[in-house]
Amino acid sequence: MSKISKNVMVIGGGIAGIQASLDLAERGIKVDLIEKNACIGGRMAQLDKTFPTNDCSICILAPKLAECFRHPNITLHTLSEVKNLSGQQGDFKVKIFKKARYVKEDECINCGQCIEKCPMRVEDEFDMKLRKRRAIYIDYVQGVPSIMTIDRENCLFFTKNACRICEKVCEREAIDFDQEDEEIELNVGSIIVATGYDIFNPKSLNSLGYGRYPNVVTALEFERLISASGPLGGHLTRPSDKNEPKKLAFINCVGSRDIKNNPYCSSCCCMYTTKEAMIAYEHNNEIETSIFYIDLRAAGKGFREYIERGENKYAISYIKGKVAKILEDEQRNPIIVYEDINTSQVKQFKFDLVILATTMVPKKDAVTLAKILGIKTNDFNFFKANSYYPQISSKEGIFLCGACREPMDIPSSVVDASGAAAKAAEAIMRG
Amino acid sequence: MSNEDIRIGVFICHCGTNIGGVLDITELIEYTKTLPNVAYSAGNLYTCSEVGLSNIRENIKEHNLNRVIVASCSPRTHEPLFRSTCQEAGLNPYLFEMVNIRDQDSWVHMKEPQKGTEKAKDLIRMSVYKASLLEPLEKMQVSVIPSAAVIGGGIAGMNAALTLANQSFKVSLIEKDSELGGLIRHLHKTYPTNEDASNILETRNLAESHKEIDVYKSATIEKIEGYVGNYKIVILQEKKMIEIEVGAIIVATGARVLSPEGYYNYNGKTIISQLELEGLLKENSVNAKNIAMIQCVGCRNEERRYCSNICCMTALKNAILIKEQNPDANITIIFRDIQAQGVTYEEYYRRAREMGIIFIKYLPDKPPIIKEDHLEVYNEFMNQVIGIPHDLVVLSMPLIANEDSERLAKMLKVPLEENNFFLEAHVKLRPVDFATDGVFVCGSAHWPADISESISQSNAAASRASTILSKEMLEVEGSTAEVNPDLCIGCEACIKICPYSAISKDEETDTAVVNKVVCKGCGVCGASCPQNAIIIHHFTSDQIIAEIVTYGGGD
Amino acid sequence: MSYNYFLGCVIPGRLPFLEASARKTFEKIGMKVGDQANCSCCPDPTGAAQLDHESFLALGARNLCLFEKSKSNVLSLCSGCTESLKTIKYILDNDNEKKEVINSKLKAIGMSYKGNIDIKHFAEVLYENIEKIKKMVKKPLKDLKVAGHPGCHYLRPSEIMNWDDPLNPQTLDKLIEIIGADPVDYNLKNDCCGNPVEKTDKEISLIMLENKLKSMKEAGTDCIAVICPACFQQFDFNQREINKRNNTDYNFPVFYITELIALAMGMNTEKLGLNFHRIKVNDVLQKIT
Amino acid sequence: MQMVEFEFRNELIKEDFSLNYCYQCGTCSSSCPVALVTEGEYNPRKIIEQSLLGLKDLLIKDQKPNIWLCCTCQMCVEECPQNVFLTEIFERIKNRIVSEGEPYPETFKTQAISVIENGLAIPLTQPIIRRREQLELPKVESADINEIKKLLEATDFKKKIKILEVSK
Repeated sequence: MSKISKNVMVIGGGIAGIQASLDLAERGIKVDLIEKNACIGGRMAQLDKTFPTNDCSICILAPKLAECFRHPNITLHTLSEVKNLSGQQGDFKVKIFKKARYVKEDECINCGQCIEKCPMRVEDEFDMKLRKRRAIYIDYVQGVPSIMTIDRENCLFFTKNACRICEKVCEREAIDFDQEDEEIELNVGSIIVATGYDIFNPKSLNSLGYGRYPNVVTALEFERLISASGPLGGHLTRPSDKNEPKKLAFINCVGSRDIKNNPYCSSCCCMYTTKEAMIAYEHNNEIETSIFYIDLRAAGKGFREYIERGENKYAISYIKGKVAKILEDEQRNPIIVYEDINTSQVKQFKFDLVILATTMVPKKDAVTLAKILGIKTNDFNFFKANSYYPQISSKEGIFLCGACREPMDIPSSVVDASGAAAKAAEAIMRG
Repeated sequence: MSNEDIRIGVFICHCGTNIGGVLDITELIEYTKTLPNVAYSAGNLYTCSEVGLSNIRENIKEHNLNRVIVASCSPRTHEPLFRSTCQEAGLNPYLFEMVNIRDQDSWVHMKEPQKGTEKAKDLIRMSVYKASLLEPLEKMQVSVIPSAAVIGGGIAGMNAALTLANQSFKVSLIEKDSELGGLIRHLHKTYPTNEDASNILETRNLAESHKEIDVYKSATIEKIEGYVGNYKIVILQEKKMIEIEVGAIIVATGARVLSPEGYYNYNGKTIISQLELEGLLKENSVNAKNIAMIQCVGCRNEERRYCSNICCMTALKNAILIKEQNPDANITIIFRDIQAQGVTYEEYYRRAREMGIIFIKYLPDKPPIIKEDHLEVYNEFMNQVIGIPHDLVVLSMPLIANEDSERLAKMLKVPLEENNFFLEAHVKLRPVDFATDGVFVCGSAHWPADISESISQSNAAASRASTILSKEMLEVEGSTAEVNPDLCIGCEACIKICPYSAISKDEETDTAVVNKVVCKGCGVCGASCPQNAIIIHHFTSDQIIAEIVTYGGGD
Repeated sequence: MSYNYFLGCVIPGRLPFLEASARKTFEKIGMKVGDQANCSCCPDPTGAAQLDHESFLALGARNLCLFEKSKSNVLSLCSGCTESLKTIKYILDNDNEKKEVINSKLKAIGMSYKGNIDIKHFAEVLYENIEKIKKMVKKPLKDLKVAGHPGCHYLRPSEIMNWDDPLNPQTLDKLIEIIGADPVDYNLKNDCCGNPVEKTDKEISLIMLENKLKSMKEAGTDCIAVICPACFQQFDFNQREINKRNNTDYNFPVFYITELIALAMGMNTEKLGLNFHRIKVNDVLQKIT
Repeated sequence: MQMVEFEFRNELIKEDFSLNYCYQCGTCSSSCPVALVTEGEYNPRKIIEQSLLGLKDLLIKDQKPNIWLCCTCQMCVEECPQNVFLTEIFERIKNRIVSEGEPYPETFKTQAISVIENGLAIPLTQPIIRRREQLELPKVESADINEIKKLLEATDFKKKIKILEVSK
C-alpha cells in the first residue's frame, strides 16, 4: 500500500461533510473540516425527525457530531471559510479565514451563565427566526463544539463599546474580546465540497401570502415549530393566535418544478411533507392533513409504503393539484383555492395552518466558492457534477457530495459523502 | 469487588422535552438516590451532547464511580458513545448500563405521564440491580486481511472494485455470468446524456486489466465463513473450487427485470417490454409510429407495493430516442406519477414534453385496456375514458430482487427486506452498511438504482470497506458467549441455532466452543442450552434474575 | 416623443366624463397630449381578438400606423386598448413573418407598420409623474379608504405589458396613497371584475363582480378606484343589478383614478362630470371636504 | 369514447408551442376567477388537457368546458409554472371554432359587425356628442370607414367569422 501523507479538506459540516470526514478519518486519513457556522450539524440538526423511519434527527446525528469532535484524525475549523485556493490535486494550498469567536475554546464549558446575562436579543437563524437568541450563544443545545460564540454584529461591546457583562459573569474567564480574525493556510491533497443548501424564500410568490399571512409558514419553520427543542417546546400552536391547529395543508413544489423560479425538482418534499404531517398527527390525533402535490415522488427504499402509511394511519389526504392562491379570512385562517380534479371544480377550503414545501436552492455564496475553487456550476448554481460519476466535479482533486450538487435527502447525502470520501482518498493515494 | 465498594452513577436524560416533557425527572433523580449502591444521581438536558458527556466524565472522577447508568434513549444508537465516554474516564466500558426511558417509555406513555414515571422507576431500579453485578470485559483484537471481495460484476460491482483497487487494495471481483457488465449490456443508450451504453461499459476493461483486481467470471459463491477482517469465501468456477481470503465483502449482485409474461396480453411482438424495446433500438428496428408505454406494470400494486425507481426515466429516455429518430412518431406514456427527481431528471422530463411526447395519468383501479389497434384508459385529468391509437405497446417492468439473493443473504448472515432486497444497517445513516461488520451493499441489490446512483453507492461501499481494510487490527465486541465445558453435553443445540455460525464443536472434548470474534453476544445459544452451560457475558443469568426479582418477579 | 391620446370605444362612446378628468389631470401636471384622428376600435382584446387573430393584428397595426405617421407615442385611456396595442406591437416586432403578412394587408390602405413608437397606459404615465402629482395635491383625500382595482389588462401578460408586478401590483395603490387616501388591501384585489365574461354569460359576470365587492366590503372600503372604462362600467353600472338580484346593498362610488387625483388637486367637481356616475358620489365628496 | 387525435394536437402545438410544456398541475384552475364560480363549466386545465390530446370534438364542437367563458385576465399565464400561454392558446382555439362555423356567443358577432360598420365597437350617439360638448371635450374624429372595410376585406374577416350579409 502506498503511504498517505496528505490531508483531505472537507468544506461544510452538515451530515454530508460529517460522514465524509468520519469515513476518511476511520480510513486513517487526516481531515480538515471547515465549517462556516459556530457549530457543525447543518440542516439535519434543525430537523425534528427524519423519514422514512421517523427517527429523532438530532438523536441519530448527535453521536456523529461527538465522534467528529473527538476523532484524533479530524481537525475542526469552525467559523471558517475558504478564501483562496492554489495548486493542484495532491498539493492544494488553501487559505482559510477564521472569524474570532471571542471565547476561549479550551476554557468555555458551555455553562450558559453568560447567555442568561447577555442583554441583547437577536433573531435566531437556527430556529428560522422564530425566537430570539442572545449575542453570546450556541447554535443549539447539542451543538459541537459545545462552546459559546460572541456574535460581533450584535454584541454591545463591539457595536457600542459597552456592556462586557459576559466577561464579568464567566467564572472560567473564557471570554476574550482581544481575539482577532485570522488567516491560516492548509496544505491538502484533495478536497470534498459539502456545503449543502439554502431554502427558497416564498415571499416572492405573492399569491400564496407568505409573509402577509401569519398562518402560512415554510416547511423548515414548521420543522422548528413542531420540534421538541424548538421555540414551542414541541407543543404545536399556530403563529396568529397560539391555538392548536387541527386542519393542516401542505403545498408541495413551492418554488420548484417552476420555470419562473427553480425549474428542477427539489427531490425530498413529497417525503418530508408526509413526515411532518405524521409528526403533527402523533402530537395530536385530531389533526387532519391535506397534501397538495403534482406528482408524488417516492421512489426510494420504503418510500411508497411510507406514503401509504401516511394515508392509512395518519389521516393524510393526498390531493392532486398545485395551489396557486391562498386567501385569508377574518380569523386569519388561510383559505386554499384548489381544483378538485375529480369534479373539475375549483373549491375553497379553510385550514388552520398552511405549510409551504419550499425548494432547496444553492447556497447564496455557491458561485463565489465555485470561483475560489475553480469548479463549475450548473445552470442553477449547484456545483456541476459528472452525469454518471456524481461525486466528481469539473476539477481534478475536488469532489462533491450532498445537496450542494443537487437537492437530495439524508440517505443519498450520506451515500454521496462516503463515495466522495473514497474518491478523495483515491486522489491522495495517486497524488 | 464486594458490594460495599460498588458506586453507581445514574444520569437521567431529559432529551429536551422528549423525556423531560413527559416524565418527572426530578422525582426520578430523588428516587434513584434511594436505591442501593447509587452514589450519584443527576439529570442532563441532553446527555449525548458534549456537555452531557463531560459531565459523566467529571462525575466518574469526582464521585469515584465504578458503574455508570444512563437512562435515556436507545442503546442501538447511543451505547457506543457512552461506553467510550466511560472508557475515557478510566472505567471499563462494560461497567456501563443503559436504560431506555424514551422509546419504550416517554414516547409510548405521552398521555399518561404519571404511569410513565412509575415505569421509569422500575426500569431504572432493574438496571441498578443489574449494574451492581456487572463485570469488566475486554474487547478482542483481530487482524485484518487487506483485501476485499466484490460479489457481482455489474456497474456497481465493477466500480466498487476499481475504487478499492485504485487505493491499492487487492480485490476479487466475482461474477456469475460469463462476462462483466450486468444489466447495462442489454441497454441501448443511457440517460440522462443519451450516450451509448458501451461508453459506461468501458469500466469493464478497466476492471479486467487492473493489476489489483482478480476477476472470476462464470463463478458462484459456495461458502462464506469467517468474520470481519477475516472472511473465507469458496468460489466455484469451471468445476474448480477456489478459496479466497478477504477482510471485507461488498454485495453488488444487482437485480433483474420482472418478466412481462402474463401482463397486459404481452406477446413479445406488438406488446413488448421496455427491455425488449432497448433491443429493438439497438438494432435500429423500431418500425411503429404510434407507441404507447405503460408504466408501473406489476408494481405499486398489492403484489409489489414499491416503486421501482428507474422505469419512468427509462421510458422517457426510450421515448426521446424514438422521437429523435422519427419526429413523426406519436408516443404516449401512460403513467401514475412521473419520478424525475432532482435537477437533471426534471429537465429531462421537460425535454420529453418539449419533443411532443404525450403523458396520460392513470389510476391503479382503472388500468389501461389494450384493444387491437388502440388502447383505452380512464384519464383522471378529464374524468373520462380516452382512446389512444397504437401499433406498439411497451410495458415498463420493475426491477425485482435476484432469485439467489436469499441464498447469498444466508451465507453472509445479513437480512433481506420484504421484497428480498438487501436490508441495510440503518436507512438514514448507514445506507450501504450491514449490521454484520465487514459486509457492505451497493446498487440494485439494495434497491432499484440507476447508473449514477449505483456508481455513487459503489463508491460509498468501497469507502466503508476501506475503513476496515486500512486497519491492521480491529476491535470486536467483548460481550460474548462462553461455554462451560464441564457442563456441556455436546448436544449441538447451540451450534444449530447460532445465527452467526460462531459455535463449533471441539471434537476432542466433544463440547461446544464459541468463536469470540464471530459471536455477537445475542444470547440465543444461552437460551437454547438444556444444560445451562452457556454464560452470556454482560447478560448473565445472575444479572437478569436480579432485574426480574427487583421488578417483583419473586425470589 | 410626445403623446397623442388613444381614446378607444368605451370612453368616447359612453363615459366622456372619464376623459374629462384625464385631460384635466394631464394638463395640470403640465403634459401636453395631442389628439389622434382616424382611430378605430383597438380592437377589443376580449372581443375581436377571439374571433380572428389576423384581423385583430391588422386593425391594431393600422391604429399604430396612424401614430407613427404623427410621430407620436400612444397614451391610452383604457387598459383593454393598451393591452391590445402592446400585444400587437410585441407580436409584430418579434415575428417578422407575421409582420410581413400584416403589412401586405395594410398595403390595401397604403400603410405599413414600422414599429417605432411606444404605447403607454395613462396610469403608467401618471405613476412616472408621481412626484409632480404629489406637489400639486391641495386637498389630500384624508381618511378616504379606496379599494384600488388595477384590473387585468393593465398588468398582464407581464411579458408584454412589462410594467407593474402582475401578481402583486403596486402602482395604483401608490397613486392612491400620494393623493392622501388609504389604499385598501383586500383578498381579491388581483381578480378580474367579470366584465369580459358578460359577453358569454351575464350571470357569471355578476357573480365575479359580487365576489370582488364582497372582498372589498370585508376589508372596509369607502369607494373604488379603477383605471379602465370596462371595469368602470362593471362596477358603476352593475352594483344595483346585483342588489336587485341578491337583495344586497352595495353602493360603492366608483372613480377613475384621474377623478380622484383631480379632486385632490382641488378641481371643480362640476367640470369633472361626477354627476354622470350612476352610483352617487356625494358621500365621498362630503367626506373629503 | 374520445380518441386521441395526433394530427389535431400537432396543429395546435404548431400554433402555440408552449402547450407542450403543460404537466397538468392545475395551477391555472386554482388561479382562475371564472373557474372559481362556474362549478366545472369552465376549467382552463381541462381545456389544455383536451388540446394536448387533440380531442377536437370536445374542443370545437361540444365546447365543453365552455371556452368562451375565459375572461382573458391572464392570471393562469402568470401563475403557470411551465410558462404555458393559456390565454393565447384559447384564443387560437376560439378562432378555429369561429372559422369552422361552429356556434359562438352572439354578442361577439354583434360587436364585430359594429366594428366593420363603424370602425368602433360602440358607435358615437347624439346624446353622447352633446355631453362631450358640455364637458368641453374635443370632437372625436372617427375612423375612415372605407379604410376599415378595405382592410377587413384584405383579412377576409367577414368570411372567417361567417357574416355573409351585413345589414344596414
